Amino acid sequence: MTAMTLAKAINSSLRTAMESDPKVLVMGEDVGKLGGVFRVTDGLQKDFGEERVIDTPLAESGIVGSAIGLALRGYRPVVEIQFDGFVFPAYDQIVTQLAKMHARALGKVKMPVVIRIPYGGGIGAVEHHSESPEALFAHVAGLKVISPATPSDAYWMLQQAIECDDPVIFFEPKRRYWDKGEVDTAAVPAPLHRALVAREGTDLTLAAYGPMVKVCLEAAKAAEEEGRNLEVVDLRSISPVDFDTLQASVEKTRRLVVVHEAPVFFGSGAEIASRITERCFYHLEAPVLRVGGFHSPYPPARVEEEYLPGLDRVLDAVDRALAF
Amino acid sequence: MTAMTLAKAINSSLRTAMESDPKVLVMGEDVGKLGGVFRVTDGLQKDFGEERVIDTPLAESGIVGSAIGLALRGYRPVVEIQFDGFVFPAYDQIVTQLAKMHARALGKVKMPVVIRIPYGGGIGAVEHHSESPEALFAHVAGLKVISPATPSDAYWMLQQAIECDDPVIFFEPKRRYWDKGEVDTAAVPAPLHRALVAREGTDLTLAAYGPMVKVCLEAAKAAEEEGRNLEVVDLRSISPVDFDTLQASVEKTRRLVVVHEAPVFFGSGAEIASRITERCFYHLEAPVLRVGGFHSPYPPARVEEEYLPGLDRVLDAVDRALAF
Amino acid sequence: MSVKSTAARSSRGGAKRRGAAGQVPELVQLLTPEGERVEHSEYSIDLSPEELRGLYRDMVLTRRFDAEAITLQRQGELGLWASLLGQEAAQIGSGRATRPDDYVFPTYREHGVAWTRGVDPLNLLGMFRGVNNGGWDPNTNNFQLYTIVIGSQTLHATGYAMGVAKDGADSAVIAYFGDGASSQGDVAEAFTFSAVYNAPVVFFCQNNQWAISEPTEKQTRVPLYQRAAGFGFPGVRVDGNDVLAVLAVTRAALERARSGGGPTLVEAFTYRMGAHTTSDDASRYRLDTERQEWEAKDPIARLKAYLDNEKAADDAFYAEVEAESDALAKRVREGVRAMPDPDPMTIFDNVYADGHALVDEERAQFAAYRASFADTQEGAVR
Amino acid sequence: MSVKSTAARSSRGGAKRRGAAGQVPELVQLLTPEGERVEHSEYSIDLSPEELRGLYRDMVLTRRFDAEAITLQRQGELGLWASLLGQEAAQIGSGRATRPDDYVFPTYREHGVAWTRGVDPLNLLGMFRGVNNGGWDPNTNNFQLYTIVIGSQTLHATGYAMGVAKDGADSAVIAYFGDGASSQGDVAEAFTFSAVYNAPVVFFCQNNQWAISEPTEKQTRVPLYQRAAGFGFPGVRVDGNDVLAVLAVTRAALERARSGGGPTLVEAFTYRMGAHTTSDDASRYRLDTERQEWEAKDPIARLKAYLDNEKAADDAFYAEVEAESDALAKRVREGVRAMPDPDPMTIFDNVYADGHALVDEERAQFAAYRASFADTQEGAVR
Ligand SMILES: Cc1ncc(C[n+]2csc(CCOP(=O)(O)OP(=O)(O)O)c2C)c(N)n1
Ligand SMILES: Cc1ncc(C[n+]2csc(CCOP(=O)(O)OP(=O)(O)O)c2C)c(N)n1
Ligand SMILES: [Mg+2]
Ligand SMILES: [Mg+2]
Repeated sequence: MTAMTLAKAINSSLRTAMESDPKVLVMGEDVGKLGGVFRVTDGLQKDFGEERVIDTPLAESGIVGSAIGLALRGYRPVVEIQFDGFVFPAYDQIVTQLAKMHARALGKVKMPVVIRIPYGGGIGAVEHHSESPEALFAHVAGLKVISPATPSDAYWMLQQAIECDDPVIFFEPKRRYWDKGEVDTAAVPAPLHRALVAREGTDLTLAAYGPMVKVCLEAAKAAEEEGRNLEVVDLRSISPVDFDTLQASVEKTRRLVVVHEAPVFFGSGAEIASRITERCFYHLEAPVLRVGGFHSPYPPARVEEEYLPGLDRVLDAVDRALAF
Repeated sequence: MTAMTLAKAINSSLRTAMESDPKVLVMGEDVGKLGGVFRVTDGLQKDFGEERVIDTPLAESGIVGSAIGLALRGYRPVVEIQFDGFVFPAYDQIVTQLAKMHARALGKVKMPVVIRIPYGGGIGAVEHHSESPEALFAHVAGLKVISPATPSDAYWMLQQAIECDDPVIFFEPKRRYWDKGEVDTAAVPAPLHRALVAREGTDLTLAAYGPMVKVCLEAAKAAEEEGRNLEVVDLRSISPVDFDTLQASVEKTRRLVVVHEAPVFFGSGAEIASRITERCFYHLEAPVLRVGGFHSPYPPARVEEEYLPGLDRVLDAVDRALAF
Repeated sequence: MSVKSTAARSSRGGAKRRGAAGQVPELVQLLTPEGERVEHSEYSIDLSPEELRGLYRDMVLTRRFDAEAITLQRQGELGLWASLLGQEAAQIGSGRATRPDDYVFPTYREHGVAWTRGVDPLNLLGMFRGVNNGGWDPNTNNFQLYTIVIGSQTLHATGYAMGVAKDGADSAVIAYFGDGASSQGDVAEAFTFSAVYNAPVVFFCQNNQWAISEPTEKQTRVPLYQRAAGFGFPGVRVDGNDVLAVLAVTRAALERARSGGGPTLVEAFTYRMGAHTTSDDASRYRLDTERQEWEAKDPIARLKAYLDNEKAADDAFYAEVEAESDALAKRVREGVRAMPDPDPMTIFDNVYADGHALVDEERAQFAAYRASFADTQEGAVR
Repeated sequence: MSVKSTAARSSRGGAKRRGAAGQVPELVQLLTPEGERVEHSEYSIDLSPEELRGLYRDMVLTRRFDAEAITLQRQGELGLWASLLGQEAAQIGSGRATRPDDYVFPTYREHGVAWTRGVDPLNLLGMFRGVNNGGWDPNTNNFQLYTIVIGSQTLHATGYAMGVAKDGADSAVIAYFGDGASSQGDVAEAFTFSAVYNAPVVFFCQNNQWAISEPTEKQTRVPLYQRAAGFGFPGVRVDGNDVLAVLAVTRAALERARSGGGPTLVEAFTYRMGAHTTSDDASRYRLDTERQEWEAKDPIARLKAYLDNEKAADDAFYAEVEAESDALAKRVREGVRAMPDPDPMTIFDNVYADGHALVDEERAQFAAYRASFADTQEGAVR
């Protein structure tokens, strides 16, 4: 057990993966000497060399497209996209090629490519640096989409993503990069796509992933002071969603609020609400409520705290759900 | 009133728009002499010249990116993407530029760009020619997303989209291109984003848009023979969705099935189900059920009839909803 | 071919018979349209009669296969076909320049290249019939699946070549694309990546003068091979209807790649004799006279003239190739007709290599749904 | 500057003082780093002392503004700043070459160009402060908003230029981008579109040697200006620290565009003297010696040396510019501090021009939600 930041956990995880499998490559803009703009790949090029930690030209489609080629050659590229808003030039390669290659080849080729994307807001950045585009990937068959909330999950889920023979979009909650947590690098991790009950409760379930898990835990704590006992489910995986775990929770609590930073409209909450409503129709005492971003571009930094779902907005939804 | 095919209605609509506003341009691959691979722009270059009906290089990002520049210069480009699966190279320009320019400029510039995309399956095509990516656009603020189901709506909604000062993604149900219907070019059209009750009923509401409206109407007819009276709502608009009209219908019928070709997971049905459940929680006697594509790449043509939601799968969902 | 038409074409950067004195001709040619051997200052080739006959056989069989596929499409056995008619020399010449350990990234029209790699022609038809999206194992013949989204495969080829270099292997990679594809950003990014990493890849552009209805002028105002220099690697234009020149130029480019010289762009100047695909009607946008002019440059007729001049082939050989063609066509025809539709449940196969809970759930639901029809008369009627 | 360092740089395609006899030097220069006027066979310029002083003033004010912005960032008034230090000549020279009716498409570092267009420097700070995503009306000064997604704006510029041509106007368009941006597919597509439509656009690449931590070698292995030829239009490399040469070359390129000559690529060979942005730590990836070498080529010192040699400016002038700089810095400082945070309800403004039901609904809900805090003590505490 070592306490480390989430960024450091990812760094260690990459290091472990590169040590144990010579086919693992790290590639992206500024991942070499600089160690990435968040220093997540710090020191890797120094230790593994330029052939395995590759500073690429400034072209995201090129990065993902060449990673696909490297995967065809037997490599396992871990691609870094510098910020959420810069994944879109690579979107075509991800959606039409990476996601579909295995099926197109009737299973004859595998696409073990991990795309790491620091995502979400709350760091006071300029436009395109604070977005949460996970729904745009979860809708696409052939991709797996995950997001860790803690250093331990960051470490282990990345290990598992790299070992996975499918393309994995690995969303890193960038505003949690500097949060510390215990990481047991000798543990037996939970299955990659398993949701975990981060806090047990009886009155209502809060479901979240990535950066919003912490907010939900804080909300649960605040609610406790008001005598409300909230359960928090850390979904961890967005494609697939572990609906079994969530269903069990909702059957117990009978109420669900889903929280994410991404805009609510066509967001993850919609899928989760629909499916849980279908599975738990007779259990639910309130409609599944969703808390998330508005249908607007991510706003300038000086209003992002109002835009982002925080304690108050989560508790407001809890109140509304409990009022049914 | 004239009877014409849906393709011809779009052709007429483009012609009308170009005649009444010299700033309207048509651009895309093969839209000139060929008239597009579906002949939707047939004859337009002959009559309006190469300066207004522009055969572009084979580069979708370039097409949309230069359309943005043309819009900044005061033009109103109507862009054709040849097939649904080829919009992704332009996705970055659409999501990060086209959708956000108006907000970025605090309203000082407008982006009256229409992107026409023939979409959906059922025409026996090869890979990438049968997809339904509408959810990937509806999630993005700044875009409007619509899809007509009839020649009349195709004619009028395109007129309205071209007149609109916002970017509009205009999804054309390609397998309905050859279906005929009456078009009254002198009518007063319904508002662009208004849902219409295509068939009145009392027992359950079927909601759909684009190619699936016809399937739903057929399903309603088939159900009638079994003594079930289904209402069919043609949503017409996917962003925004006219939830008021749909809510009124569901409050009456108390049951809703949403049908689309796109994969169910993270599809339009999820948003519609969540919101209608929230709005009509005490009215619903069954969870909102969804019928759509599976979480798989669009399959080869020889199995697409099994993949696509047809009469049987819609009626199966109706049965399930009524069994609650 | 009239000299006039060649001149007209060359005004838009096209074929020139010979460069000005002292200059390297823009278009590498080793065999004139009349079947005469000419020399080139940079590229040479010396093939045995047997090798020459082999190229002829490849081209004839490829053309026959292609024609059969068009027929099968007309008969409803295929949903679509993209004919390579006219591009046999570009494909056979370049394909025969590859070694088994090289890796090929095609578009959707490389039936001739597939032939040279040993891919069973029947395999190519699955996608066009609509029974799969690419029905072969790319690693069996180092021939990747057909790629429909224009330009994408050039990046895959580049990445693969980067991997070859990392492995210290001396193989090369070749990426096929069209004149239209040259406009895609992905192709430019492939040029950038391959140059920066000095990847052993050959970009083989079949400039067949058309991207569906758009002539090459809609993609570029200078000859395409010149694109390469600005990315820091050589570009060369070869007469794409001259199988010897294509073979020589591609061999040199692949050899350069293998020996650490990095990427090369080869532009094979050729012509799409047919429509874009069986869905297309070329008469809407081009004159048949253009096609007729190119007929005079036919790649197969050209090599046959040379074989005959050289007395490198006799009637028995031609008869044998003809018989082989008939047999191939028959095999293809019968094979396609026997190709079964996929089981609908395969929709859920291979979406993921390591499984996905939602796919499992949907598979089970769909199986139950389908099973429900087995016992109800009513369901079957709907 | 040591001659040695220049030579070292030129080995990667960099600055050369003079080409070999009879050849056009690769780098257009009209003013040596020491402030001597030199002639160039293709580009010339003849400015009045007043015009020269104007350029000097522009550069000094721009640099001062930039320095003030860095300070304001350190003080927490800005969230981020992208300094143009070292690129003043590239920006002022090119910006001053534009006419009011021309249209400019910047990236995020074109503070000097904005200055030449008459954009209030305060406007540039809104985005970096985090109060907006671009706070000016692009049509007021024909200066588009800063664009952060690398390369995108080159296509907007191309489209705009296509529109200019359609209108029959004789204006030109200029698109700024960096050495890193040259790798983006969008930039290549902009080259293709502008060439095919012969659009009146100048692509102005500030090659400041770095894209964050990556040197230009990670983007290209040949000089960037050479990229243009393969798309069918001219490319030229200019000494980006020589304001006269930049002005002359950009003027010629814009004039060419206006008179139907189509696109030109100008590569301004310059240097990013600071870190990428205030968030960056350049010491992690580059040696300070490199920076020091470039200091000897400083654009402002160079022009000052020339002004002094020519006796085109006196102490009074310098004092006046200094005073103006102080006033500008003060105005900017005070202006930024007074810049209010936006009302949170503006999140819902301008998402659409013609309205959107969902935005209206969310606006109303959010307003009600916020109002609920006004009266409950409990809520405010949370
Ligand atoms: C990204 C993308 N856009 C559009 C298409 C539709 N399309 C298929 S083939 C084609 C023309 C290709 O021309 P070229 O690259 O010259 O190849 P050719 O067909 O002539 O061999 C087009 C536009 C596509 N497949 N992919
Ligand atoms: C599409 C995209 N990818 C990545 C980034 C992150 N990023 C911002 S600036 C930059 C480097 C740009 O280098 P260059 O084009 O040389 O311009 P410079 O900053 O040197 O002026 C990068 C990678 C971005 N803004 N957009
Ligand atoms: Mg072509
Ligand atoms: Mg730079």
